[in-house]
Amino acid sequence: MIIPDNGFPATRRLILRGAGSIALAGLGMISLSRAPALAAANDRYPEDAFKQKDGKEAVKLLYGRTAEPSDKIKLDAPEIAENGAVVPISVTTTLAEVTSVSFVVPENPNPLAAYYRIAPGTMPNIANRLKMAKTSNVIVIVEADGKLYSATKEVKVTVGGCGG
Amino acid sequence: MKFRMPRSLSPERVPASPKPATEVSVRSRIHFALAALAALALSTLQPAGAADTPDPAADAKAFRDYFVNKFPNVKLEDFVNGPYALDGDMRRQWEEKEQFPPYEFSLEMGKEMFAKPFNNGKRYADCFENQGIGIKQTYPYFDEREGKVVTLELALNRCREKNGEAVLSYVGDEMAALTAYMAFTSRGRPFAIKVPDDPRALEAYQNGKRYFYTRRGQLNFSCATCHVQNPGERMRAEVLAPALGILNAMPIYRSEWGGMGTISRRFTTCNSQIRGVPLEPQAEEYRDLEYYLSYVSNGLPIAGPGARP
Amino acid sequence: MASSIRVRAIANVEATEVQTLIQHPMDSGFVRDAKGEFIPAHFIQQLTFEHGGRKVFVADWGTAVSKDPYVKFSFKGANKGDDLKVSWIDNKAETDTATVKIQ
Amino acid sequence: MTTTKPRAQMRISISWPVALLLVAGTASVRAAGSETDFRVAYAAAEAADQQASRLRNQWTVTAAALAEAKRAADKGDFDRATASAKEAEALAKASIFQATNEIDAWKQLEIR
Repeated sequence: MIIPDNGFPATRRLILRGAGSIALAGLGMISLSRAPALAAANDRYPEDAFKQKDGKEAVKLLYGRTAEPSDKIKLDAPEIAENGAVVPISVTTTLAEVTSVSFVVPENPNPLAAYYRIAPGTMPNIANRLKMAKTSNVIVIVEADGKLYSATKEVKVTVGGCGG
Repeated sequence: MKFRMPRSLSPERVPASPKPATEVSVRSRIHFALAALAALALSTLQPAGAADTPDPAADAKAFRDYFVNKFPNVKLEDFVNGPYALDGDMRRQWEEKEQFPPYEFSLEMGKEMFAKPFNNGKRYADCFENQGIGIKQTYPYFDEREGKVVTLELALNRCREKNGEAVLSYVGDEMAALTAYMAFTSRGRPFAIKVPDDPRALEAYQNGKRYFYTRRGQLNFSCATCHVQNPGERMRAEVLAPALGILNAMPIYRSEWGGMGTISRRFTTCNSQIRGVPLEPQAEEYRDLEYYLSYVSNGLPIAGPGARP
Repeated sequence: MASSIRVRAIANVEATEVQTLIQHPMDSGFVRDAKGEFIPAHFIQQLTFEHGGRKVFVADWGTAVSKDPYVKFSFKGANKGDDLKVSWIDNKAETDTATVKIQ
Repeated sequence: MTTTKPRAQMRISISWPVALLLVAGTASVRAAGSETDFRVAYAAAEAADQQASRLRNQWTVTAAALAEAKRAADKGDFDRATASAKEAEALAKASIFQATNEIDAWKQLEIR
């Protein structure tokens, strides 16, 4: 099982591995725009964002803006993944008017893992299982009332999830 | 006194593909040296063990007492959950997965396979007591006519052969699915393995025990090195399962395999992990080992199919 | 062939909880096979849940979603006995659909 | 049960000869470069591995070293082929020693 490096230079890896707030600060300036995010406008699969090899670029492509940390998001992920191939990760939030939730694993070859569109009446409580190639932050981004919020947690991975 | 395995000694995961020989060669030298050093550092001379007449009932009691004393906070029936009985963080991940367990598809496949008639119109059910439902806790058993241990996997293939069907691979998905379904119908029933009053049965039991404690492979590990001396310890990311109840949740869906595996698959991969060449699946040694391990877990409930990292 | 989709949708007092497990390899394209060749990427890209003709939840997935993917969410406005339609499409344009009754 | 400490709680024990054999295997072997030397070394290694097989205790690394020896020989690199064959023999002999030693030694680990 060989995971190609996919152009993650060490410096960037160091940056991305930083604490959640630092990593997110790197995502760019907080936008005050309330315009609907790019991808949420329709049901088109955001292929470009999923193909990105850089977490912050993926978020930019997906939303056209960056997120700010919020304590109204509860991200639940293990301290140590029992196996990187199957890492249970879930999120709940008390933020109102949530329209999308996405999961980003910056250390994966393709950092954007999942993007969930939340219709009115659907609750922003999601559980899923993701692959993690190695120890990484997991960032959840919640789009609520036109703004982007995030929460971050580091998950240690000693048996990698063979890619993804 | 705890023996923590040096990282360098932790058994390799079985690679999906054979490594290039040069790499193996270099790595083997390195591991070799480390294994030797560790062995030197840890070596003590001890006199050989005591009485040789096997007493399965006494063994089972001592075996159970050992684990209960080692893990006083773990409920007896919880030992069948392996590492999840010992590690809270892992247990939460497992409980989350059990909400919709990854072995569902295999279990369903097993159920369909089990119900489907052979070409001659007979079914698996015709080969087993109680139509094969709720009987896993009695396998393996000692067949006094044959003088050998018969495991469920072996019995399933014999059933196929008897009905003119090709045998299944012991380490493949189909055998895993079949045994998963059969274990599922036995969930909650305590292991009820018997060692009949027959010197051959006692010998098979003793051979299984010997296999369990015998060190092998370049890493010089026995089954007991990991599962008696170091359960609960981390070896890389994995938390080693206690030997008590270790077969109760078989077959298992391992995330590492990305699928379901039989007892045969687990035994053979354990062997390669310690750099020993595995025996052929269902070799007499493995059958005896399964017999021994199941017997000493008598009374603990069947929990298969299980999920493991 | 049996459906690749397993759904448990249970109507509670405040919302309907939906859990889904799909049989799919979710090959990332980053893993090599026994011959050392990369196994081509093969993964579900979009998974859609519809209730009463309305899309209540759409999952867009990349290659980092685990094999035999699982997702859980909840939504309001459904009753026991209602239909819930679940469908997916992957990067090879293979699809599957299942309609289940909410319990 | 209360009087005797389970043996398995005791330190991992291994006899000195096994440890020494393990160390011996790491010594690099200076090989002469002839095909005859290789054939002799390879035959000895194979014989030892066969004996390990009869004892149901082959090591994966022995097989790997044998394969490596064969590959090097096919390329005409008999220095390397002989060295690998000798490594394979040392590994096979260590596995034989291990199996022989364990005929009694396993009892030390048993929970009683």
